[in-house]
Amino acid sequence: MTELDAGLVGEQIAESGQIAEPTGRGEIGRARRRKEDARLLTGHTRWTDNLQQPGMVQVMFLRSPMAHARITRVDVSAAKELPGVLAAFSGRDFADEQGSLPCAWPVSEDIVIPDHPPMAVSEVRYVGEAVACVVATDRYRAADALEAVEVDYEPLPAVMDMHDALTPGSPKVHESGNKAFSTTITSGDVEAAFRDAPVVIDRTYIQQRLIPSAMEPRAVLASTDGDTFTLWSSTQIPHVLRVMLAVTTGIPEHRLRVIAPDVGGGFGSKLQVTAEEVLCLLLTRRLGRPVKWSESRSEGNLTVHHGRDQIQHIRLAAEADGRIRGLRVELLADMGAYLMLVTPGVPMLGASMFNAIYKMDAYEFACTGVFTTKMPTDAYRGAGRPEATFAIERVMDELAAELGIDPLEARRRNWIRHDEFPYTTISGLTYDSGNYEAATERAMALFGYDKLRAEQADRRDRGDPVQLGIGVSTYTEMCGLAPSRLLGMANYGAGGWEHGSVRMLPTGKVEVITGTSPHGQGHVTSWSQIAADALGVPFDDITVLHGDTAVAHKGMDTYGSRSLVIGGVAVLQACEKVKDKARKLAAHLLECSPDDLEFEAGAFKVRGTGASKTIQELAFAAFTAHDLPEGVEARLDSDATFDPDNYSFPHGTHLCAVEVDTETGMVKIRSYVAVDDVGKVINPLIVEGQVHGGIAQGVAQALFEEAVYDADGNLLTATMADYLLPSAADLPTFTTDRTETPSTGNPLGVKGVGEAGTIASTPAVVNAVVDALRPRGVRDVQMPCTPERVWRAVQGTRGGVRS
Amino acid sequence: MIPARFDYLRAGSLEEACQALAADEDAKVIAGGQSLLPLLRLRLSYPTTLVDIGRLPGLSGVEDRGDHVHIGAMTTHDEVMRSPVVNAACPLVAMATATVADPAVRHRGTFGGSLAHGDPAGDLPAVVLALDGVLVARSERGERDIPAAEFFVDYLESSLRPGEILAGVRIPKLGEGWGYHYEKFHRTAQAWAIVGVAAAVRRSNGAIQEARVGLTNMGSTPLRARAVEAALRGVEVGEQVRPACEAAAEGTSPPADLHAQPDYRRHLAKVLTYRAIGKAAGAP
Amino acid sequence: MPRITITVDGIRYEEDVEPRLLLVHLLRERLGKTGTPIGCDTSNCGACTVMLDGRSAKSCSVLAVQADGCDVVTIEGLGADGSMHPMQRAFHEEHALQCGYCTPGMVMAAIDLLRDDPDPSEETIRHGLEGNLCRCTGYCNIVRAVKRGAQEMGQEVRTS
Amino acid sequence: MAMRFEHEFTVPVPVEQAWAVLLDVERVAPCLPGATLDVFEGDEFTGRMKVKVGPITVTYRGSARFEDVDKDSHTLTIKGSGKEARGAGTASATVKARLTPAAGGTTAVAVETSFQVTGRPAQFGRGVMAEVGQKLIDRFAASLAGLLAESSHETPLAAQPPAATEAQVPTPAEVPVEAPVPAAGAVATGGPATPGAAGERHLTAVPEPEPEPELRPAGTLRTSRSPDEEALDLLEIAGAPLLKRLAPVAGALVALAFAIWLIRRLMR
Repeated sequence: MTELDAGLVGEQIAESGQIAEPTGRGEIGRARRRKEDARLLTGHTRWTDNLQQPGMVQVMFLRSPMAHARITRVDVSAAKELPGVLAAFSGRDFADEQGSLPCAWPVSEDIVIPDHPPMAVSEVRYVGEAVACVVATDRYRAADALEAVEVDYEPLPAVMDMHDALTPGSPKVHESGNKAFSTTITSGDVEAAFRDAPVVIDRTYIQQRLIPSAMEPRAVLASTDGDTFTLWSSTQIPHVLRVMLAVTTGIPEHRLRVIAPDVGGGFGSKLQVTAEEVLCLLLTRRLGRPVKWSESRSEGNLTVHHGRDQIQHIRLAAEADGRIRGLRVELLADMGAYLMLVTPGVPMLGASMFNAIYKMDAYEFACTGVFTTKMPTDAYRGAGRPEATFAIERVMDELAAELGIDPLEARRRNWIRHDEFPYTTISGLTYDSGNYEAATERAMALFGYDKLRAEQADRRDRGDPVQLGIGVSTYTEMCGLAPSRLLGMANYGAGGWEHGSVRMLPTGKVEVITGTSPHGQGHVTSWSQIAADALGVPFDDITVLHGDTAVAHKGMDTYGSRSLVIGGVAVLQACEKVKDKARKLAAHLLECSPDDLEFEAGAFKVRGTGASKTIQELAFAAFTAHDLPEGVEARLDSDATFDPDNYSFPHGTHLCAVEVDTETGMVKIRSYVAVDDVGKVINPLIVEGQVHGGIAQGVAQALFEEAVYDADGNLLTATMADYLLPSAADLPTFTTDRTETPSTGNPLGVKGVGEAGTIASTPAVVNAVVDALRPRGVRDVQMPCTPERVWRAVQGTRGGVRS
Repeated sequence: MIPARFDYLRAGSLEEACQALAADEDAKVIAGGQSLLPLLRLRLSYPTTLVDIGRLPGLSGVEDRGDHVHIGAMTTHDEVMRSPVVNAACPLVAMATATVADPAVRHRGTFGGSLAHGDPAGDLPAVVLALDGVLVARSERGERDIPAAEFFVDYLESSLRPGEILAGVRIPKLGEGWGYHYEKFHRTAQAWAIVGVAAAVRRSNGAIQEARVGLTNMGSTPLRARAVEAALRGVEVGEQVRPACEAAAEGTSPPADLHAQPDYRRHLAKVLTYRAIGKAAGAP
Repeated sequence: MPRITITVDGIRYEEDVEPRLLLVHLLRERLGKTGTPIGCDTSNCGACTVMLDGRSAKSCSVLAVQADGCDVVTIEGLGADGSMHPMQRAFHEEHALQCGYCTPGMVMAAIDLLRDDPDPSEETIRHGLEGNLCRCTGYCNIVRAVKRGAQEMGQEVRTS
Repeated sequence: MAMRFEHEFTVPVPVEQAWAVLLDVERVAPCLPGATLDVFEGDEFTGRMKVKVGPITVTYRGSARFEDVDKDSHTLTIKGSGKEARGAGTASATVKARLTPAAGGTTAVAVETSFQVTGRPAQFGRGVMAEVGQKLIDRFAASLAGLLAESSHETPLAAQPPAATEAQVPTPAEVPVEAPVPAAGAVATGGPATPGAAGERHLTAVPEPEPEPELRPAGTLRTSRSPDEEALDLLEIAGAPLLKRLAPVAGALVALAFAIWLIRRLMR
């Protein structure tokens, strides 16, 4: 430090002891405890609902009790008279300025994107749609005033069933009809594949509707100073939201700042441009006061977009030895009442994943999006890929059963061998790397596969009322969304990049700014590890800023397991640019050529001499700027935008053993083993946590969760008392391990892990349930595999399908 | 969600509480509030006044009174399940109480509150019914004993009259030779029982001398499976128990709801009764 | 409006409250104790769990008037002298939180269950946490953390 | 949530006499537990209904009217609908009654009731409203049976409470008729302590047949064209005026459609 040529300020900094010594590599791959935790563990949180503003008022929305109705009258006058009430509005009051909630994914030529007013004006199309709002000094007054709003409805027929909806003469959700879009993808000669096929498996599976249920309910706070607007929202996508809100409300983008403060989970449910976000902005514009909305859980179950909800007709043609000839998939996908941000795209995300890890000669995918009078569906953890993986992995088990071979053997005969990568699949994707054999072998060993099979045989022989079932899921998924070059080829402009920047502070501390927007994933920790290794600065000297469009000005946010694969790499590249700048400065200060310098352990060293400059010294030198070379700016700060060439393809093998009580139908998970290959790992602790949570959500789809509407369109699972989320007491410990086949598509070799567990686990569990009961003639149990459904399957009646 | 407005009276005495309830049919007692608060928050309940009996002296605690155990209405679930007296003299109550909701709810929720709520899916009504408990109602006019068989009138309705408050419950001691089990069947740990079976069995010389069976969520009130009780008398523990339990659903009218259809509940009642009897009888 | 006296994280407050005011809203909106979040309206999720006179309670299902005279400890009041409670440290060490929304309630429930069983089995832990929902972790690391926290709390007792 | 119930019973009065009572709204309305009649004009009457089950209370305000009154066949239909007095939910009901002369100067009465509930009370899996509806209709039928039978006793009208509250509604056991026999499958509200008396739970969640919807112009609809146009249309849909300038940005956002390239390629 003594060499620092510094002024007074510089001396103070230098003497402050703040400037750390550089460190070597070794952060990547280390099980660092998270930087995020301390705040969250001590209650120093910034959930949107925690935020207060001077003069803040609370809005509540009155929601339609009718699934489908014409609004004939809304009278808010009585509500306005109540104490503490500032204003009350109906949809008509916003009709001229509220625009339409956007759908950013027109997936086909024939798509119909109906007008979607944030607050219903003339017609409601699902239970929960906002029809009026009340703004009051606090939420208690607002809740009271909501009761004084009068709404008259003229009921219209609910449209609940997708098959019925497509039947000619069905009541219509929208004037244009109930078909949102249809699309077909064909590759290879499907007819030939099925013609004279020795084995054809033909199944229909129901992907039930799910409620994402992030633990933090949504909340929005909007404020304005009359000129600029700030919106805090519990969102995954502050950047996308900012543009979309500017477009929707007419507030110029440069006067709108969007902040995602602490966000309590999303799982896709906060990948949305919501009615409440738009309306809070309009309200603050109209009232000139900060307006907050805090969702209640029962409100959220009605109005946070739902997930899944598909009917999957899948047919597989195979040779007598089990080798797959071809695959045909026909989907009906329930859109709900409107197309929201990526609603129609969700089933299409699975379009190229039904063929999964298997080789085949022909593939056909057809999908019809259907309007119903329900809450719109949209992204939920995995979005399209869990559905596809479920169908193919279920059918692979059926194929094995048909042939009388072990389900793993059926997969071995068809999967892409590790020496065949990179491999271009029938659906046109190129898988860069993978080793299905290795993951499967490891999983079988951890699981004790042969021993469990022996126990299963024994229980079958003994006629034990508690039968053992073993379920297999050898999955892959497509993540790291998405390569802009390929989007450009399809004439869709940019879209898949991510931004990262690095600010070198005078004291040698580092601010990393990322365009990703974490809400539990631990980006602050992982990005710190990446930057620490790249720059050679201590892990603790790095902070990561995110989730505020005024701080992280560019970004495409967090969803689709993209953050590390795209955003993490962008941070790495920004670090490289910092080093490029630092190298020039170091060469200047050390009076050598940049080529004579090698960067090691956070310092540039002149080859063959002891002279060196640490990155911190260089940051300080750039700050003082007393002695900069010609053409070098007084900063090392850099930014980078990374855009991959391809998706990444994590994979793995999940094995699940269940005990099925054939007398009651109760399913209990006996053991669960997951061996995932997510490429290189930045922080194994975080990766394991993502896998655990993902498995839990996938298991929950298999066994517990279902959003149920009655025939009139009332949601019967509006509270957590009826929408059953598993607690610690309902889940087992998961055994996890990894194999590591680096991705070839990015310099970190990473693949993404956010959705893997969810994608893999659902079919593993259901396969296990069916496997337990197959000797009794059961070949399917509809999800969730409730005790009643399992019991009925055993009884051979409704709820299960027997062969 | 936010409760609607109501007045609040923290009763200084049971008499004051009874008066307040007698004066206003829309007044409502609050004990621990663990069933009531969610209803208030969802605005499914609009009491004019909440009469808080949570701090009244003498309503809380467990006492061994010779031939019976007295459980004060305001005794929390947590206190009940830990009570040495309950565990020794009427362990079935402790077993079932330990399955109510979750620990935090059990710290606040009360024994009397759960019974007065009269939810047929609640775990305790069937237990008190099976044990022939006597519910002690207090009003301005004094005390009234209500046998459990007459207490549960309908879905969420008890035979408490306006102005009456459940003050305590007497659980008769069954004496030596009895075994107990509460078999709760639910989809997740937090969920309501799809069906629950409370069983008490007296066994001697390898045979069942007497059995009591209470059913949870098999009708609009908790029910006794009298036919099973009759069929089990004198049955040797073993093969003969199962056929006797086939009568478990006799006379029930189980609800159809999101979580189960009536025929499945009937089936479960039989299976779970068999299991509960087996465990209560100490069968392997 | 009833006046209540309540001690929260060691500080005594006197507040006039509407009878219908929920304890959790008193904490969050009157007293600024936003460390305790709200996750549902049916007392299922447990995010709002606090210690009420030493035992865990769901503060969304308690009226403020019912807590009159009571002692409340929230996640904000757990640590002493600026350091975390052993259970908080254990959650950190075992990566038992992701988004962190359920964490305050989960930590409270964890501490509560150790009161009954200072050395709990996995099954005891899982059942002790049945009233607290987490959507991120799949509970595996939470169970580990509670075990670890139990050990550390036990050691603290022994060494103090 | 839709429910349908059927009740059949016989009353010991001639059909014309029963028919006359049935048309007397002021006497029939109170048979519905918790119902209060406010105004009665022509065929239409307005009133309130307080549904109370334990701590749960829902009060509806609404109106009902006679429809399809056929004195020859002794059939009538009452249609009613209401809104929660304090919430957003609604309830609607259709009661079809048919009187048939039976042996010995008695009358067979068939009542078919269907009703629909929306809003918070309908948003529960445990079937709160099913419980409520069942009980409500059972009591209505029982009280109606009592009322129709009572007419044979020439009880003065004043004996009927003008607005029976729930507590005052006689239970079937108290109804002075010989046999308000529940139809096969229907259940009487017997004392729960005698569950053996209860028959099969008669509850059907059937969607009501709905009239054909009238077609009317709804929201703006569009079909997509070229990708470029789509980008612009996205902005149009978003509905803001200053979009031309923003088009390139929004075009970029359309690229959220990250898999489209693939789909397009495969579609060819």
